[in-house]
Amino acid sequence: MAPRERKLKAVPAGPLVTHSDELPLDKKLLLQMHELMVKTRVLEERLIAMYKSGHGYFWIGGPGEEAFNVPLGLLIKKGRGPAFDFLHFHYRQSGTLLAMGEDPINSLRQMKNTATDPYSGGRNFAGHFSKRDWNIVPVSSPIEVQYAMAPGTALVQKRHGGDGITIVTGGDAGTAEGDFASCLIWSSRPGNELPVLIIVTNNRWGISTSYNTQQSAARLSDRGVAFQMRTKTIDGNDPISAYLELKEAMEYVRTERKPYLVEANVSRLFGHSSASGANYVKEEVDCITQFEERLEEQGLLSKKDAQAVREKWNEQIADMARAVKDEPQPDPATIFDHTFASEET
Amino acid sequence: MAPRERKLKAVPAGPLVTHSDELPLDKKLLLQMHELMVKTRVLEERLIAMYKSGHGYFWIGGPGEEAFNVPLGLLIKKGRGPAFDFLHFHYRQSGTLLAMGEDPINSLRQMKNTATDPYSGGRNFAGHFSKRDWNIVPVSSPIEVQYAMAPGTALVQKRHGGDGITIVTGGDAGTAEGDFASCLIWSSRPGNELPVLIIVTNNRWGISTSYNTQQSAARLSDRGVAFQMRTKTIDGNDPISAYLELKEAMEYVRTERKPYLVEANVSRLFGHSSASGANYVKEEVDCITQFEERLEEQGLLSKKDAQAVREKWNEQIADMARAVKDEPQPDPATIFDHTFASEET
Amino acid sequence: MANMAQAIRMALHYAEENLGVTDIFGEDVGAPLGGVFTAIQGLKTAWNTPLDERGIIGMAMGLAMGGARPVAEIQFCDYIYNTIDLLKLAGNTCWASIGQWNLPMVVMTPVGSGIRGSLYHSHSFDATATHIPGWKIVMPSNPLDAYGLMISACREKNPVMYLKPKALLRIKGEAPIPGEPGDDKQLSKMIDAPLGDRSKWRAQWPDLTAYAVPIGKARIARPGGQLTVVSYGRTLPLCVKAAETTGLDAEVIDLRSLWPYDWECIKESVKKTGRVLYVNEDTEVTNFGEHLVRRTVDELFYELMAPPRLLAGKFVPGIGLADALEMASVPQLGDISEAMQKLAAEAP
Amino acid sequence: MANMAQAIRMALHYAEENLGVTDIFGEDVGAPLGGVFTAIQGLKTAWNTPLDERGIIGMAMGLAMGGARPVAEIQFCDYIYNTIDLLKLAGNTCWASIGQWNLPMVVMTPVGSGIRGSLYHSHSFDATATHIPGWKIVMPSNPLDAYGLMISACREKNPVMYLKPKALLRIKGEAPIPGEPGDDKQLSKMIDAPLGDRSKWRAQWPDLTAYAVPIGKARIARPGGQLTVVSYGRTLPLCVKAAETTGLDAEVIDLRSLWPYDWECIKESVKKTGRVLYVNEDTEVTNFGEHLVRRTVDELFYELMAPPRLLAGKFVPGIGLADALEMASVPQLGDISEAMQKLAAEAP
Ligand SMILES: Cc1ncc(C[n+]2csc(CCOP(=O)(O)OP(=O)(O)O)c2C)c(N)n1
Ligand SMILES: Cc1ncc(C[n+]2csc(CCOP(=O)(O)OP(=O)(O)O)c2C)c(N)n1
Ligand SMILES: [Mg+2]
Ligand SMILES: [Mg+2]
Repeated sequence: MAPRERKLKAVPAGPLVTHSDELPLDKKLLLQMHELMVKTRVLEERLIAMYKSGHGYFWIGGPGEEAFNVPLGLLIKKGRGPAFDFLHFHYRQSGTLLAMGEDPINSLRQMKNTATDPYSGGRNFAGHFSKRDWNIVPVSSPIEVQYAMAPGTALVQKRHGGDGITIVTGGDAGTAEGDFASCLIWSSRPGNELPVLIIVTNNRWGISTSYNTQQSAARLSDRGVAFQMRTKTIDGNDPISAYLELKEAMEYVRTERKPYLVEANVSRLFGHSSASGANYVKEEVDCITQFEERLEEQGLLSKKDAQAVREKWNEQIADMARAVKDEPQPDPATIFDHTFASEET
Repeated sequence: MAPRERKLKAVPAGPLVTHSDELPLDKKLLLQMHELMVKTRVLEERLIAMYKSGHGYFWIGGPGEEAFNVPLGLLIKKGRGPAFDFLHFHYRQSGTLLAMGEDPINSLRQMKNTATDPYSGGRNFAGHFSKRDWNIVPVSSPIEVQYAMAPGTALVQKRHGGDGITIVTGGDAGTAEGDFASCLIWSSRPGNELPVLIIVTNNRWGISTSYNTQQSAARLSDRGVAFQMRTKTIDGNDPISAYLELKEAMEYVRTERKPYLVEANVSRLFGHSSASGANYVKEEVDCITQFEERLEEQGLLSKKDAQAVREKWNEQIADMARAVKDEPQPDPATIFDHTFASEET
Repeated sequence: MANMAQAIRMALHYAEENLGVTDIFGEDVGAPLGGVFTAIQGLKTAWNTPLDERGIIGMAMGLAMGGARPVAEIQFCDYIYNTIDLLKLAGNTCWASIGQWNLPMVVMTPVGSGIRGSLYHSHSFDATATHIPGWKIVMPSNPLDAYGLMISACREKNPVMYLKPKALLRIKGEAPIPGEPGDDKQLSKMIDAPLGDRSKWRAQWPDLTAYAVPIGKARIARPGGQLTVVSYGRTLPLCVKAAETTGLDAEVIDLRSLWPYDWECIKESVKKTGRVLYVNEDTEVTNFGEHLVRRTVDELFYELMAPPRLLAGKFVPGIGLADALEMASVPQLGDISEAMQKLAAEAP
Repeated sequence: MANMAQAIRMALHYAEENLGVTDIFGEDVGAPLGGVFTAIQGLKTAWNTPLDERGIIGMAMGLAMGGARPVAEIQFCDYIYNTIDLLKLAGNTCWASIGQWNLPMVVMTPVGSGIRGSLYHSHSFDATATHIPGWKIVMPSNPLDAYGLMISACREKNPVMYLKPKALLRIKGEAPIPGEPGDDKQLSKMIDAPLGDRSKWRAQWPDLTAYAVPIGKARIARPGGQLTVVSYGRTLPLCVKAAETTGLDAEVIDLRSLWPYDWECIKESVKKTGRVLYVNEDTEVTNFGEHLVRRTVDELFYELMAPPRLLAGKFVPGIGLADALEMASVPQLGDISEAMQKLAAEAP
């Protein structure tokens, strides 16, 4: 007599893709991913160093998420307008930008809030990207608002046709905001499903508050199930699995024009931000160390090679930091500029 | 290799409790429920008539939900303070109040916005109850805000001990607001689960917009599954199943001190409100007609008996309406009263 | 003549056909209802949304970012207050991205009292809206302005908040919308959805033309030399009427645009009269009229013959349902007449 | 002397022990962090919430309805703007239920500029808060007032918005909190959480006493006769300093309570000086200072020797990160001195 009760069996979070011995991606791509991961890490370390030496007021960024963010960037269809992917990003997305081909010097500029910062002209924090030519909408500090906007660009893309999709990313703690639920609802309206790849990077922290103490969903991706949405939880610390899983999910969204919810388990390697010290956390998986070990095991990269990659970027980014030092600060007379779009925009 | 994807099998919404031939509740209760349902309907019809004849500016209420609201009212632990149930109600809850023993004349007073209206002193719309002695917190027009507040009273009750619970009700369309998701999250914090009975009355409409066009959840109760919450969808048009299901759910919440999400499928028998005409809708199931047929089948109530009940309440409530006619309107000089609680409150 | 709801509908039709408007959406905005005030009936790009104001504003922002041209509705401004952060974000997106991203989007929402709407269908939004940088804000007081302001709003590159005074939506205008047929019955037959089954109904649109009221331009609703009265929305016609019935030689300015607003027009008038009354119905503490008072004393202090006055809504938590409560809470004709008389008579 | 963060912490401890405060909660408010500004460290009823501001305000309202006495924190006021509807609801619940339900709840949130917080850690909230009826609103400018206002807030039967000027949270006071040990190092050892592992740390609270600053009562921070300066929060000490450095005989009033506010105190001063400058850092359009200007011209027009002035934040969509941008956007010492000098010198 009692109505059926439903329970999803709780599945422990964590790596769900098992490693086979042979790497399922070709060497060139693997090494490219490795280099981009290292380049990202070096950039973030430089940003932290700048903060610590007084060349910036605040740092926040993505060290620990490289294994996820880099494949994401490589898989994005980059360009301007609805034929290309629209990107509503979290503030930890440097790896994605670099994988897309962005010049790291611009992050340094934003860190130093120079007038030359192309994202915000020295107005916004580090990691708050904006690049219209690549459909990167402005990263903004309020948590989760990007999830409320993402269905809008996706609707334009659905109408436009083609295979451009909308990608939205955010953290685990932020899914407690209603905007995450709004995104699920608006993306899955019956008959009006939208091509959105809804991503949550779960590092199991919101500043000092652990996921386990605040949210009962064993897998955050389960939030999509009631909406008849495809969902999965993946190991975001492994660039190979991240690449394959994202590829599959993106292909689905690109062709089916329907939403897909991906939760990626990742690390937070330097704490939340400069406000919490920005020091390396030994207890978390370091995706670069882990990937380098694996590449070495497979004979694809030696310790020396890895070291060389790191040194190369260390040098190049240090040069950039020096170059940025003398760039001008914004003129106080400009505070009203761009309050409204000019007629020529 | 691909991570497990999860799908809940879509279950068609609708009655899930099968009718056995014998009624599983005793006759006295059945007849009591019937009378309260009729009394509620008569009250709502009177309110509509008042609106239509210019004795009120706006009508909204619960005709069509009697089979759910009456059992709910009968099962509530009524009183003041955390030992008793806290009630965060939707604006269609007249049946629940009458089942709790409320005098229908107060609804007439609120309809006519008299100074004697005990809920709001002529300030608020019909159906916007508030009764501190019974822990009925003020019904307010903004959809879904009650779901954000409900965990608060439940937390007080959890600490207080005993078996008082919090009950929150709202409509199907409103679950698209983030506050519904907030309620699920805050009620199920690991180790801090709260005694909340979370109810959605699904009439498949939000004003003129049908549920099917806006939300993809086959069962709204599935929204709770990811949060490891007990859930069910019940037939809210059958007072017997509603009574049994609510009893079971309430017992769980009272004893386990954990949340339970119940979706009740109900009818909307006079449209959304006076703004949409407030006329009887023939296409929807009328829970009273259906229940009377069943009681008659079982030899528990004749057509004549049913007619007598209706006439009795028609008369009594018509008398009340006459009495209310001459009650005073609020004094304009009082507009600032109760902006702040006085020191003696 | 068309009423304001019809005028807005016609402007939206014009904007769909000629200004690239792609989406008119909100709760109950699509068929069959066409909006709770009928202002969106028969429009081809209109669609219904989930009951989620944050989702609606977010959708508008996303559409605008994607290159569409959305007009979003919040069913009553009373329900916009959980979206203020998104409105602020929409207002700072161009600025934060140093001009990379602009958001051509219109948000329209019914405001104000006048329908016995009780606590939650009587709110005003002008105080809150004018405190949000990066938005243009308009509020018509008659059908022709409603039409012309909507045309301008739909041409804007920036977010525009279009406030619809709900008490005036059913009031017919005194000037025709360019293109509307002379006969009101005919207009109604053409563009008002029929009662009952509407599934086969299509609007027959008159041949409309592009009449635009520029954003930022006030209108002198009634010229005068004795005192200046500045208002907008529901209270504007009451100010005109108060001038007529009191017989005062009041110059009544219909602000129409709240941001940017036509300071030149106000200034010129106050310089002439030396007395100014600002009238609106939002609650009176931290009220936009107080900004106008401040600007007045900032720039015109020494030309004033009396203090600039504000008549606004009482600072109460809500507007009560009972007639007497509503009347006592927001300015009515009598209050305005009285305030004008007092101001005209004021001597140190 | 205690700094403001310590003072708030001590008041909250006092309130937990003596005033029935049951819950101090918000994002990162519980152990181990104790709030992003350390103001909640070591408190026994403090707990962490989901990242959901609407949930936080809703929880506070529910707790208050249930008979608890909550103090909720919104981590930065920049993130309170999706809850304005709930704040309005909290403010009208007593009124709407004709006094049946009152909500004894405190919401505290850091406000204002001064930490190079860029767009989203620099907001002010006084304009928005003062437009919401049914709330009491306070904002201290020194540790002792911070202590005394929190005590009063935790005794209130009504919702209280407690605005914490973030630029002042680490500034030590000039007067001791009643009960604090004379030695700052000792105080820190007793009540500041240690760096590193805090799992076994417990605060050692000094023996505090009930020092209350009544809500609605201003403080004359500096007496004077030449002009009146009214401010609160971050800009208050700057106004005092400006008076000192310019050598003007300015009377500086620390409003402390924004609602209800101490009009008698302002009035008395303005009657004496004939000149008044209002200073705050919220954006200047539809700003609470404009309300004060309006009240001033409403009641004191004929006693004024110069127009009442407002110095507030520029009407820009955000405060830019770069030093020069922040300095140019909100009032700094130099701006205040200049405004005071101008006002003192103003002659028709
Ligand atoms: C609406 C809002 N509330 C609070 C904050 C302050 N805040 C910044 S980051 C953060 C934690 C975010 O955690 P999560 O979503 O898991 O992302 P993560 O930083 O872990 O990547 C908080 C509370 C904010 N930026 N926006
Ligand atoms: C926040 C908010 N948005 C919009 C409205 C206007 N409104 C009143 S009732 C309603 C539909 C509610 O539908 P549902 O939640 O299904 O409840 P039902 O009326 O069907 O019981 C709407 C949109 C409102 N009251 N509050
Ligand atoms: Mg996280
Ligand atoms: Mg419904």
